[in-house]
Amino acid sequence: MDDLRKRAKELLETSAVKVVIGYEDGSGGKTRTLFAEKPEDAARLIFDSRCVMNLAAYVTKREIKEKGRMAIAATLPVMRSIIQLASEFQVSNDNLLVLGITPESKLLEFTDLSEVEKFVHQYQIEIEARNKEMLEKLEKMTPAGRWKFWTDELSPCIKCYACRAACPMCYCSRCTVDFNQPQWIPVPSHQLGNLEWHFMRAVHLTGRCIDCNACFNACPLAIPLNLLTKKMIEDVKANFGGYQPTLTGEHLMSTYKPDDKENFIQ
Amino acid sequence: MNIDKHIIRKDSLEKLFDILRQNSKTIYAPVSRNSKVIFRKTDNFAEIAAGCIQTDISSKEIAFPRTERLLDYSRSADGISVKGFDSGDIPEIVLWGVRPCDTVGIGELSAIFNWDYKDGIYNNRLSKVTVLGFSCSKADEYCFCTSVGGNPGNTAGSDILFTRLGDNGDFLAEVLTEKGIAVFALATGFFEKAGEIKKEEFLAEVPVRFNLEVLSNNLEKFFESGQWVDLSLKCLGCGVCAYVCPACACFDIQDEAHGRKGSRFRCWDSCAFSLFTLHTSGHNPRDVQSQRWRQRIMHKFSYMPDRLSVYGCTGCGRCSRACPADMNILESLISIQEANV
Amino acid sequence: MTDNLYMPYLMRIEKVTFEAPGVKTFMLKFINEEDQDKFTFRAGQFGEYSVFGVGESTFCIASSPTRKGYIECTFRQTGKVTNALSNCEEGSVVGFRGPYGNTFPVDEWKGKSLLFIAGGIALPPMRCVIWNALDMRENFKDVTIIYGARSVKDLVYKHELEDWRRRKDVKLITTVDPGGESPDWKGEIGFVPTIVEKAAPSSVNTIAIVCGPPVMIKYTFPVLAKLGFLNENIFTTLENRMKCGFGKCGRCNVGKVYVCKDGPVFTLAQLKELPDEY
Amino acid sequence: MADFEPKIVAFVCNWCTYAGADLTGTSRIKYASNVRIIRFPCTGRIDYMLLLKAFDEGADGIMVSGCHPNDCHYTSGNFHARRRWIMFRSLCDFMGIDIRRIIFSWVSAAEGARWADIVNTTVASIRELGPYDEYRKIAAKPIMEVENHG
Repeated sequence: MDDLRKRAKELLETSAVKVVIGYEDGSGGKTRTLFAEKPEDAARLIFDSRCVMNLAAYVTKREIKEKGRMAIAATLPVMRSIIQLASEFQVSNDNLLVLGITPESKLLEFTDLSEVEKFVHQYQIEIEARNKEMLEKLEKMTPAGRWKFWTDELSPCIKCYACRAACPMCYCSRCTVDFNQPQWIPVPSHQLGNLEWHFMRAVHLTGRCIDCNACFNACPLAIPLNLLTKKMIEDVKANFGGYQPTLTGEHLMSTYKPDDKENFIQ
Repeated sequence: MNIDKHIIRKDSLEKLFDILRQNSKTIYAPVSRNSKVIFRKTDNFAEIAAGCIQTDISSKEIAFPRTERLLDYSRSADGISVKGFDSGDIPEIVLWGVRPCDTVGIGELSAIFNWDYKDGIYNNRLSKVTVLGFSCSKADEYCFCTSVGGNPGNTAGSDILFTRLGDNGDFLAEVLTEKGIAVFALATGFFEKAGEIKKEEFLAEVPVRFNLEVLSNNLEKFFESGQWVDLSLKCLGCGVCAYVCPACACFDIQDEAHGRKGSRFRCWDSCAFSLFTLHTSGHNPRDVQSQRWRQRIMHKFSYMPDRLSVYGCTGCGRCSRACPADMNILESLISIQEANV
Repeated sequence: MTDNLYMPYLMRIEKVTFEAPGVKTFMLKFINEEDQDKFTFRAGQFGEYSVFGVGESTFCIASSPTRKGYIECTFRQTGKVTNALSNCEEGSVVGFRGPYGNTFPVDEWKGKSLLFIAGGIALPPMRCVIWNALDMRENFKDVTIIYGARSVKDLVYKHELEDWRRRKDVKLITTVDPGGESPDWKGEIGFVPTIVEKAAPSSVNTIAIVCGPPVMIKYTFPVLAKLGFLNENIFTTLENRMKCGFGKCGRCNVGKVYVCKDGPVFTLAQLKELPDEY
Repeated sequence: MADFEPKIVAFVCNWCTYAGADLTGTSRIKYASNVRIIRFPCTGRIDYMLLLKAFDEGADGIMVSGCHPNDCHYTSGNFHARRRWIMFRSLCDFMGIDIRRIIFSWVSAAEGARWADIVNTTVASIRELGPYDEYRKIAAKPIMEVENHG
């Protein structure tokens, strides 16, 4: 990814941006986030198949935003998150420059977010096959079977909130679980508290999640919590005709169509 | 002090496991689940993930569970009746297959839970646990127990420490405490007298990565350094490092009511969360993530040794293995130790 | 169950006094007698007051240790627990855990003069030590109390302020922030730091005890320094978020100090050594 | 479960269903008393968390009812609510929460009799299903206790 490094170095030298957010080699063969602020830092930028962390989680972080204009090395999922964040007024053209990395690992710089939107709309959000199978397997179960599946799968959850921390869409300065008047979600990690937390997370991400798997990758217990948000994506496709992050379009769950179909309201 | 050394044949280990089960012991052992290895209650020897270097979550849950009831209350016409924690319903637990850096962690937790005020609940749970430790024959780049005063064959905190003699060999069993002798008594037939054995030959190679004294001295003067910001820029502010750590004891107390009955819970908490220090007035003494990352390192490597003469870290490397942002505490410690303060 | 540190005493609310908008004082009595007799505490210590099913909240014991048979606490209705507490009527049962923390060294102050400076809702921790001192008034030279609040109705312990004003052996100065005065207000008008500067109490052989909102403390310490008070002779209390109260839950750890065990009472000299994280 | 009396919590909108329930009363139509009616300004204000809390606190069945589409006092409250109910119901079903215990309906201010029928049929079907124990069984119980004592 030499052209990414070259471009990042230029941007920092001309101080067109104050920080370039990208990937660098981490410990244990993993990659980690690099905040390149000095031109020579750009040399550490890398890109390969290990770079799956969603860097968009950092563009809403106070300590990073305060540095000034940011550039971000964005793969397709990161670009989708950026468009969704832009539509929720969290980032804009004047504080973010997108250095796109296409699915063919080519550098593609965008002058503004509407270009990024056009690029993102060329691809549909596709759930991976093995997760689709898992969803189908769960659908074939009885409700009691699914209840047992989820209470078992969620029982190791320790409420560390890494799933929330790694998700770019979870940028609220104070999350609903952090309010105690009323305490909607129980704080302790017992079966009820775990179930209601993951339920709430799936509801709050409906129509916003772009299926980047950051939550699953962050979970220290590999709980398949991303199945919940994937199910919501499939349902949105089935009920409302799919969803793509758009800069100007309506937000899926805060709008409606008079002819929304349903078969259960008496 | 001469430790009571024995040999137990490799195929007798399973028999020891079964004897413990027959003596109505609840056995917690490393079991793999969803590609992660965690301590779970098991009664199937084959299920134990013996080959893992380290479990993904520490074994502190045995004595300091993620959620436990401190008291239950119920309201009625003539007032409130409150029933405290009942130690009666804690079963006898055997912690099987725990590594020395976890057993050392139990000592560090006990230092906090018995600092002046004796936490009866914690002590009660711990008194019911027999720790059967297994030395490490393998280590990875995240392990640094030797840098914080530990070693892969450390007996501290174990009741019996088993050390495998070679990949497919038998086990050296060092019986260390009363509880260890009790287990030994249950299965004397399987233990044979051990001759001269060089235990070090079978232990993992864990290089010392930093000098603890230099680190502690540097930390005294490192508080105001601007490096904390750079060190913690990647931190996402989740609770993984505190919850997987064998030596983190911070907790929250929460009440829950369901109709006229309810309970008061103790549950894990982390200094990485902003809610940990937020005042009702809105003032937050630690408002930025770098202050919280600084608190984590200062507490473990400066405040705890100063007040409790025990470090708050066993060098198990779990926080770095599990961190979603790959913060790697070892790198922070090494760069602080090398900083010319 | 003695070995359960988290088990609160059951207390009955004997009397509820409305102090100011959103501020109430509870007089609490132990429901079972032996706890009452065995219970002792010293000025400056705090406790965890709880409403079962809601939670626990930390505030100081506002009554003086020299008054036996009951304890008092004063709190402002802000958070979840204080809201639940303020809904409790007389006779209802609440929990209390304590006493925790260190104390004002009242005995060491014998023979000295005392200067109490309090702001708003911070008078309760002071009231405990004021009454403690006044109950052994002969041990101290002169006693000055400077107390300010945002407005007249925000002044707490209004009846006790009158008692102190009538006493000959106490010099009381009350003030309200500019604009907070009522038509018949006879006290001072101005922020506490300016009133302290105006009153200019002598620092000779005097101990100053200062409690109040952070902004008041920030501007009062320099005034005291200008008046010649040494850092060792200025005492204050720290308000940190707390849960356990006895040095285990880690919340109130500031530098090497645990505010719940080594505090909440600190001298300014001790505060200067702490990192700026409180 | 003949002698079991289910607890039903009904979340209704003030302008239509609540008025409809009033009409049921004024026209002396008897209906099952198991339902506890909670009044909301609009179905758009009925938060999904409230429904979960109802199960928390011991409800065996939940009814949610409001104005027919295009009748909403606030023009679009029920449309927003419908979209949320579609997603909420499928997530409940996916996680195994028994959606037969959550009954959604549109009841206008004039449909007093229909309100009574819906309540009666709901109470009968929930009585058939029995108490909703699964949700309460997982209520506030530490996992280690569950593991050690089941």
